[in-house]
Amino acid sequence: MHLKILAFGIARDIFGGSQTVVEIPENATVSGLKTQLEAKYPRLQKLASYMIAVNDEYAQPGQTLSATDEIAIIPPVSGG
Amino acid sequence: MHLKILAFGIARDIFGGSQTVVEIPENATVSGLKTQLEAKYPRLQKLASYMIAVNDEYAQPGQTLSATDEIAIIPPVSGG
Amino acid sequence: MIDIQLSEKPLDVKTCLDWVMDPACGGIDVFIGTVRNATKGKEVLRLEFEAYERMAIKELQKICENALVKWPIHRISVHHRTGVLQVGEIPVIIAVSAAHRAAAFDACRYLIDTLKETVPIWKKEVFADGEVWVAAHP
Amino acid sequence: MIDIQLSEKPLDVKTCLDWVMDPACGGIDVFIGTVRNATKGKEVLRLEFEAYERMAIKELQKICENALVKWPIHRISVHHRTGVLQVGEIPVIIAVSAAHRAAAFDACRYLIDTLKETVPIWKKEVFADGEVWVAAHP
Repeated sequence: MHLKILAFGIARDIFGGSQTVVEIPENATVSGLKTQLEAKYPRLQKLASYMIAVNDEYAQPGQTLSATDEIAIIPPVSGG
Repeated sequence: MHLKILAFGIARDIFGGSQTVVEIPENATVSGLKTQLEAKYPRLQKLASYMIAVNDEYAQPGQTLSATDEIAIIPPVSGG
Repeated sequence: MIDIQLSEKPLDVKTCLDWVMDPACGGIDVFIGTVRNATKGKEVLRLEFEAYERMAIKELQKICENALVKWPIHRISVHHRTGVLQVGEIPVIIAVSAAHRAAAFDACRYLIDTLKETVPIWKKEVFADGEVWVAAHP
Repeated sequence: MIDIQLSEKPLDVKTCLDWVMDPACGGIDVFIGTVRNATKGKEVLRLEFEAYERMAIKELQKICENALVKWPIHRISVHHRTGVLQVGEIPVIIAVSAAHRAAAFDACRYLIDTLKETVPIWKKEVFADGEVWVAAHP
């Protein structure tokens, strides 16, 4: 399936835009997505950390993804 | 010597005015003043505590007093 | 830098904030006391504050100087009201600016805690059926 | 009671204070973030804030609800700025009212500490010779 991934902060710089699209097997997990993103964008591995959010909530590594989810990459936050 | 004692808060109510005058031996101490004040105004003994200030500073019990000092009775403070 | 005021007129938060703001600061912590409508379940009509003014200013100056020694903070503003205050009015404002927020929080809390212990200011609570000097009796 | 706002326009402390004030409250603690002119000794020209807005509001709502469970506080107002901020401008205001001050201080500090850890908002520091997303790299 195609997944659209929203990007913010430094992830937007790394993706070169506010979103990217990845092709990933049905029932892929958050971990699987991270592996694929890091292959496509090796600079992600240099971040202090990053999370994946699914439908506006931080997601667990084993959580499965669906094409209808709103998925975002959350680099280290720095609000306040 | 005569000492004028300024009063604030509940001490003003106890003295019945914003000051009182006591007659006390030369070189009397803060402790001696407290004893005399408590004899004259027994309600002072019911307070949670009270301090004597001399020239705008909290005074120690053994400190001696002079007629030219500005002396005040400081009942428990409750600002803020 | 320390700004201390005792005033019979209503206090203004913005005045304190403008005073402590500083381009080298990353955070400001402000404590604002307000007159509550009840104490121990009993309705409060108003508060009356009285200060031994010269000594109060001297004690406030001391605790502000202590705070500047204890924490890496930039500026402190302490304004305290005297006279009659209605419910919702502001008896005290303490604003502290610092490069980093932890120092601002710690110093602000120290200042209000110590003010309430040592500064010669007294507060009378007035109820429908009487009045009481706060903290006077055990 | 919780008031959360993300805004591209300058934040106003009085708006937050008016919202948290309550006749049952004896104290308000307010944290105000300000843009510092330097970080690690290097001059900062401006900051740029970006938020994942819907998620940021959801996370802010969660931490405010946690604070209301953990401490006896009355009202919380959290306003966070987005966009470009100059030195001296205010990225965040957090105001907490409570009957007693300890809860207001503790909750306010928890809120800013947790906001900085979990809420999806990002800040870029812009210097004369470059720019950096804060906290992005180890």
